[in-house]
Amino acid sequence: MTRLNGGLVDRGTTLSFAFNGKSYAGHPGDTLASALLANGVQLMGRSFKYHRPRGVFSAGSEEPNAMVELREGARQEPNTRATVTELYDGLIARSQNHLGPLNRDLLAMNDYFAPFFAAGFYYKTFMWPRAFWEKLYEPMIRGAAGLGRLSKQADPDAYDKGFLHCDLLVIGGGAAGLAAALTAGRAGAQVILADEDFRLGGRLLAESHTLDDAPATGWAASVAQELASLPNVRLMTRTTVFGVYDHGVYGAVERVADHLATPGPRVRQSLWRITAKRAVLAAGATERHIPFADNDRPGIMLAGAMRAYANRWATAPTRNAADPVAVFANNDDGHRTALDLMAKGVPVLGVIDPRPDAPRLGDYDLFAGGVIDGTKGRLGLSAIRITQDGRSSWHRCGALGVAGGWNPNVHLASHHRGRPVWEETLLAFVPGTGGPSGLFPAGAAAGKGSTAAALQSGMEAARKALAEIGIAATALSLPDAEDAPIRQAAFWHVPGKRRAWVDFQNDVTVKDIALAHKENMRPVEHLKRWTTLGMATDQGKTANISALAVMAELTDKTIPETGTTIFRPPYTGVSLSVLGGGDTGAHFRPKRLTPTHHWAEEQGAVFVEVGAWMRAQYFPRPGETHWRETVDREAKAVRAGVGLCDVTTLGKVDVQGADAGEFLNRLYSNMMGTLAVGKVRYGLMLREDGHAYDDGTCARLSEDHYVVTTTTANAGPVYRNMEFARQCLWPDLDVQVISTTDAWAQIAVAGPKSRALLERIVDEFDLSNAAFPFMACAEMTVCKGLRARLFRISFSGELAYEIAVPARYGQALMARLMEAGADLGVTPYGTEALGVLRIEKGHAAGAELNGQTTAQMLGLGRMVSQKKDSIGAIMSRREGLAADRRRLVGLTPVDPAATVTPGAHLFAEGAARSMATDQGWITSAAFSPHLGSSIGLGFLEDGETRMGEILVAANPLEGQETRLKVVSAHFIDPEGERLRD
Amino acid sequence: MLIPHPLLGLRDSQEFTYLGDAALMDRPDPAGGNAEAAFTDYVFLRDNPAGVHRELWFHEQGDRSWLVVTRDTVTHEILGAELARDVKLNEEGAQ
Amino acid sequence: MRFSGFRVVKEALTGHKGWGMLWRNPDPKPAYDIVIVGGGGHGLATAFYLAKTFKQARVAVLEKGWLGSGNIGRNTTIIRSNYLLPGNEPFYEFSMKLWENLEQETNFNSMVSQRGIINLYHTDGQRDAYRRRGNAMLLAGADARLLGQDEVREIAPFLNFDNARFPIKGGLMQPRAGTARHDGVAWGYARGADMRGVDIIQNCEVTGFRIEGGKVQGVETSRGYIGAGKVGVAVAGNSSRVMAMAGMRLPIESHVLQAFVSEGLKPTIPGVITFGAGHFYVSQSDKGGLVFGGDIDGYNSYAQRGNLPVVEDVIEGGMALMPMIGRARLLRSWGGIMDMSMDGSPIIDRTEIDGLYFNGGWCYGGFKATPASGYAFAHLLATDRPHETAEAYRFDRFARGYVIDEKGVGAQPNLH
Amino acid sequence: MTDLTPITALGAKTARKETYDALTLSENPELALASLALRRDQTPPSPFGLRLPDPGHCADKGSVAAFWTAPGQWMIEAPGRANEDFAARLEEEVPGGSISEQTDAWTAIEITAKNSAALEALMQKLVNLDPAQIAPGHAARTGLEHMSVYLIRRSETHLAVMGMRSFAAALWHALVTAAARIDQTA
Repeated sequence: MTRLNGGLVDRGTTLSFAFNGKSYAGHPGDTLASALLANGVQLMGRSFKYHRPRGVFSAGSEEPNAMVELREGARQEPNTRATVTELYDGLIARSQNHLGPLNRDLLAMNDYFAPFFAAGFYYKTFMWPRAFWEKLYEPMIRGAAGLGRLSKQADPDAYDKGFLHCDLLVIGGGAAGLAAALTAGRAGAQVILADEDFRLGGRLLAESHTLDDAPATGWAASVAQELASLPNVRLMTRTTVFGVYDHGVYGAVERVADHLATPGPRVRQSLWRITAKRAVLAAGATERHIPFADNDRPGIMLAGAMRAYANRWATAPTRNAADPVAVFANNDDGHRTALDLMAKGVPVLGVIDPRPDAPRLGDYDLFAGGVIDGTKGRLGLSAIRITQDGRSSWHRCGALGVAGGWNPNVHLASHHRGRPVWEETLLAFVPGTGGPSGLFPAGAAAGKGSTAAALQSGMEAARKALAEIGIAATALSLPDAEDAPIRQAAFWHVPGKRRAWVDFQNDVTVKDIALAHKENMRPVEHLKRWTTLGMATDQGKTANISALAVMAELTDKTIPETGTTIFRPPYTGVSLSVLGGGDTGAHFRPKRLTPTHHWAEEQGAVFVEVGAWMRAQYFPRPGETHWRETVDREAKAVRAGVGLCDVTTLGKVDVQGADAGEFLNRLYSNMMGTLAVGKVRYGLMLREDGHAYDDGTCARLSEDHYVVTTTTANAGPVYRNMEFARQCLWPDLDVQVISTTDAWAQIAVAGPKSRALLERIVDEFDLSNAAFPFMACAEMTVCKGLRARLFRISFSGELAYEIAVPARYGQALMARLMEAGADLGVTPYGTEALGVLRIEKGHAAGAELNGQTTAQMLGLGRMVSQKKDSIGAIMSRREGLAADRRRLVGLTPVDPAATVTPGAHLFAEGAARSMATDQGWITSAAFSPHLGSSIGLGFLEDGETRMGEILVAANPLEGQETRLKVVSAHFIDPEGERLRD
Repeated sequence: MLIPHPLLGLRDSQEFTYLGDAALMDRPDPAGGNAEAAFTDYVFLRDNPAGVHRELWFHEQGDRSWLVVTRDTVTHEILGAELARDVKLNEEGAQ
Repeated sequence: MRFSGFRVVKEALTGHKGWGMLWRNPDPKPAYDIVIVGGGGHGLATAFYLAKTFKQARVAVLEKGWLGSGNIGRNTTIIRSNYLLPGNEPFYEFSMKLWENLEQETNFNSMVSQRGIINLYHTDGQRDAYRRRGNAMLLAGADARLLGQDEVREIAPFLNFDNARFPIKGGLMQPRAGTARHDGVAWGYARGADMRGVDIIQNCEVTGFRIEGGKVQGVETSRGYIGAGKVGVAVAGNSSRVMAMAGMRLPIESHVLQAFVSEGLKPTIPGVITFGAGHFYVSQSDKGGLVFGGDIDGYNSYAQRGNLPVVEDVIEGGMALMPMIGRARLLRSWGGIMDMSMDGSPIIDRTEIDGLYFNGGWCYGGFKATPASGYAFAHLLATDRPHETAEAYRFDRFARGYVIDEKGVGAQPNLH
Repeated sequence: MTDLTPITALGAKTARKETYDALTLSENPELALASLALRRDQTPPSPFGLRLPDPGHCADKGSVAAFWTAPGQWMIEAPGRANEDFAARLEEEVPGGSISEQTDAWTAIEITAKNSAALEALMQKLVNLDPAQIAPGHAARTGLEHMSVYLIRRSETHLAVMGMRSFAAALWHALVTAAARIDQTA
């Protein structure tokens, strides 16, 4: 055990957890990493490429090494940073990416072959023989690559999403963030303070600083308490703001229950989209390291992390309490690690500082002008080699803190592709001016790293931000705080022959960068891509600047000349579950149900998705063993008697106004303004590019009131186009439109007995052919006073009507029609039979109106009026459209037992099966119970002149060829007598 | 994105359906000479500027207004929004 | 220098002293026979084939940033030739055949991996449309299989078959489709072109065209004027911007397409899976990241970044399709500028300006086209005749009414 | 009166109701709706004596209410009159307007809360509206879980959510799922 005194863990409570099957104890307030360290566990993982043993390197979300598979079963979560995993009782974690036990990883042999695995090696080999790539090389590489494992089971937890709005979003709850939030909160602004940690305070929790001579942790706690008491402030801990989007929208993930064994009734995480008028970026800074030979052993970590473990988590970084700790720093700040450790009673070997004039800030051995250029210890650091004044010596050492300076966390400030700018006095990139508008960097994220500067800049940023939106905030009286100047050397790495790691997780060393330079992969993006630098789960947070510095040295340029990388969302990894949030199964997208849905369910209907709608596909009856049997029965019932089908899904739009007729004239290719009141007309719409778009009917209920229908699929787009035409093209027309699709239940009543059936439910309305002929419409009442709209239109080719009643009565009307028509053999039919009937009649549907066809191809060329302009009319006359000779035809199999298969291509008999000889394709097909064979519709070159010709339908995809005869698309009643009967 | 609706204030762009260049409001005269060429330009060609762009957004899950939004395609900054109907009527009034 | 396993071993044993530059950093010469504007995948491939196949000796590629910094540097790496229309399918199949021999041709491992693509279908209507397409693919000499639900389940048992809003009924598979290592493609072509004498000039932005008497004379650049016998523009994403300098308006809008990659995971997903009902497609890279994407954001943009609703929409689709990916994390996202054309298909054609040639309008599908696009553009530049598989990719198809509209949505780029 | 029996949008004879600690959700099938759009140059009328509200707002006169839906267009609400031909009544009030029956185009779910905080917590999970845009007296149409809805803030503690009738089950699912997860003890 290496637990120290003090710290912010609750020693009164013990939590037990398991790592790689072994049980340990920790306390509330611990992270998995701190608890493991407190138990003397240094070895926590393996690197990506060489499988080098690795220990914890940081104390935050920038962690490259200590990654585990957390939890078990379907909740197994790969690549989880131990450094930000809040300890809970019963936590189970395993190390990942090794073969065999962690301390004897068989894949560690990769390390011996490291010279072969130099940067970019795989681009230069594995090319011969060609077939070996997919069969041998790639599977081998894929197997060895990757990090943690998915369980391959569905995530069992719940997630949700939400929206928040505020005046000021404060990102980060350290000194700067707390000052900003307090400033804004006291001013009465709506404030959200978000921090990825489970405790507010940021670096104040990790340091031994005082504020007004009291521990800084106390100040942080009291500010947090005051903020919590303000109704206008929302505190969101365990919340990472991961991205800045347009116009002040921020993406944040709140880990609601990740600190619990299971979420229980709650969601595990929530995705918040925060709309903030202004924001303060107070995300702090990330310490960087100094590459030197063999710098990746467990026990070597960032000096600031070492302080955090000692101060906040009361943990020494060593395996044994007696092991001395050393610090390698190129700046004064790093020396504080030695002081803090000494204050906690940890033996300190000394501070190695390459600066010849390095100051001694306390009672420790100082190796000024010295460097570390070697380490020992297979599974954990045991010794370091210090070279000073040309002399080298080995020293026993259990842990080493490395302090290479601090990089402001500028990430969010560059999410809009604004480049950070180099600040030579800080030796770091700070947010540039091209950041997201409304985002104000403050504190260490803005390069204001001392506690005093952070507090001051947090407060100022909040005041400035709020002033822009008219909120005056009073200055805080800030506590006295540490304000040490930043003193550091531009010392970027220790040159040497052995490997010095820059990017730990992806095993990118100084040598790799040198090789990239040699091979002319010098632009920073080439460097990253060639070496995989910064591509690991930590996105190079601790590596990129060091790498740039090495490349700058090699090219003899400055760091800013060498380049910088900009960052993209997310700031840290965000679970796909929470981004995908909410329902993933049957409720993934909402369903639309027809007014007769529940009735159809009771009838045992099988449903099919049609866009968002669920429609009855067919209604099987007991004894029917195959869907075709059912569909045949339904289709036959319509042609022989009467059938009922819910057609509510067709889009319905009320078009009203003095100019409604003129308006429809311009939308439809055919004439609508001349339609008589009480009449319906079939209409065809084109897109402005001249292709067929949608079809439907227009019914004129009164002089200034039409009801038009659209196809189910295009209900939304057609309505949108109507509004476009009304508002953007012809606002001078007096026309008003509104969708009424859902308002009316519409039922097709089709078949020779449909009139007889309807006569039984209408209230004194003359349905005779003379009084209410084909293509008539009327408003009337049914079933003793229920308002209804009746249209005499037919999709099946039979005598048919569509009747609409208020949707709430749809189900009752359907039941009434079934009851009233029992003796007529009334039969409900679904979309499948509907399809059979319309194919038999040669009506185009979605497969024919697929957006690629023309009115002429559909046989509707004459509907495009030459007497008036309408949308698409001009462009429909272009050469290519006019020259298209494909026409809609009917197809029947020569062998009546054969099947017509939609998607097969049409060829002249004897023609080669090639693209050049391809003459069309089959769009739709069905078994026609009336013709006793399979039939189809298709587009065929010169189709209208080829009636009777025998073709071959080729379906090589399924190894089929079928001989078909070309016939009229109107298989049934080609003269259209039945529907006028 | 947030669209500054002239009647309703800032609204989530998710409520809107995007169409494209506001020049789509300027449908050519079908009776004009060379209408087919004019329509070809109208239907198929775009300025597609990197910078300020006047474009049409439909408030589909809102008040069903078509808006002419002026937006910078490089920064996504929105410089203004008007009801398309007003824009069109003003244009026609000016002619 | 020839790359090989032998060479890698030899260098490993001798301290990697023998590796040289992958390509030179030449200064621009006063003039070239052919200048390619744009050092992305298509521009580099064009230069490669100009030098290798069409034996052009005086060729330069001008790139405003670093080579491969366009959409070749950021995409979801899918290669496939599963198109329906005769204007498209032979071209993409030609591309597929070039992919299949790419490494041998460039002596650079671009990791072309033919692990297959499956486009899932959920309704009979979609199945019929896929059958028509699969047959069209076979008729064009490509490969295709129509899978039933059981066959999909066998290949991808982790998909949501049991509790889905849009149940999977089957899929159209192209077994020869797959992925390639996108940067490796750019580098392979760049190195191959450079070795054959092409000057690849990075950090050289074209700022104007010098056009006299209706003929292009050369280009003004940030590194001075460069004369050219012919200029080929291959700057998809920025086509309108660049061609506007020559006074041309294009049937193109620029849109942003986002793509995503997860943290590295042990092998989980075998090939490429496309879920049309949920706007989601995914593959797993050799490094272990899930690489996925969906629809374009849908508004004109040159910002190279997108917005959160599309991130959510894509990942919602992913979670609905394969809820087992939920515990993985999104690692990176990025946004590329797409040349969205008015019919969803590209343009490889001469322009009204003599000597000025255009290659663009690739929508979000330019990566897979890289080899054939380069080849066909090189063919056009070298011979002044379109390559036989690219004859339909003409400017005048819009005016004349011969659009190549795979989706059937008309002249609205954000729907393609 | 017809002898057909209507059903609610959720498919039952009676309205659905669900109560949580601080929130109650109830289906309101008795609400009659009709849209009123002005003809060109028509002066805005005052149907049933109701002053038609400004954009983004609603107005309530007890027996009838209205909310703004589009430029020149309003939805008129009449509680308890869903089985009447309310559109026809409105036409009598506003001759010459463009009126469409909308009663069954929408399903109304009335949400009442013990306090406004619970209602706002629920809205945060469902819709992207700044609280000011949906303060009492305001109405808005927006998206909710891929559906299009009207929100009418009838009071601090009362919100009506109207979704398209065909989406009723999905809307109810979305609302109760969110309501069940809201911490209503605060």
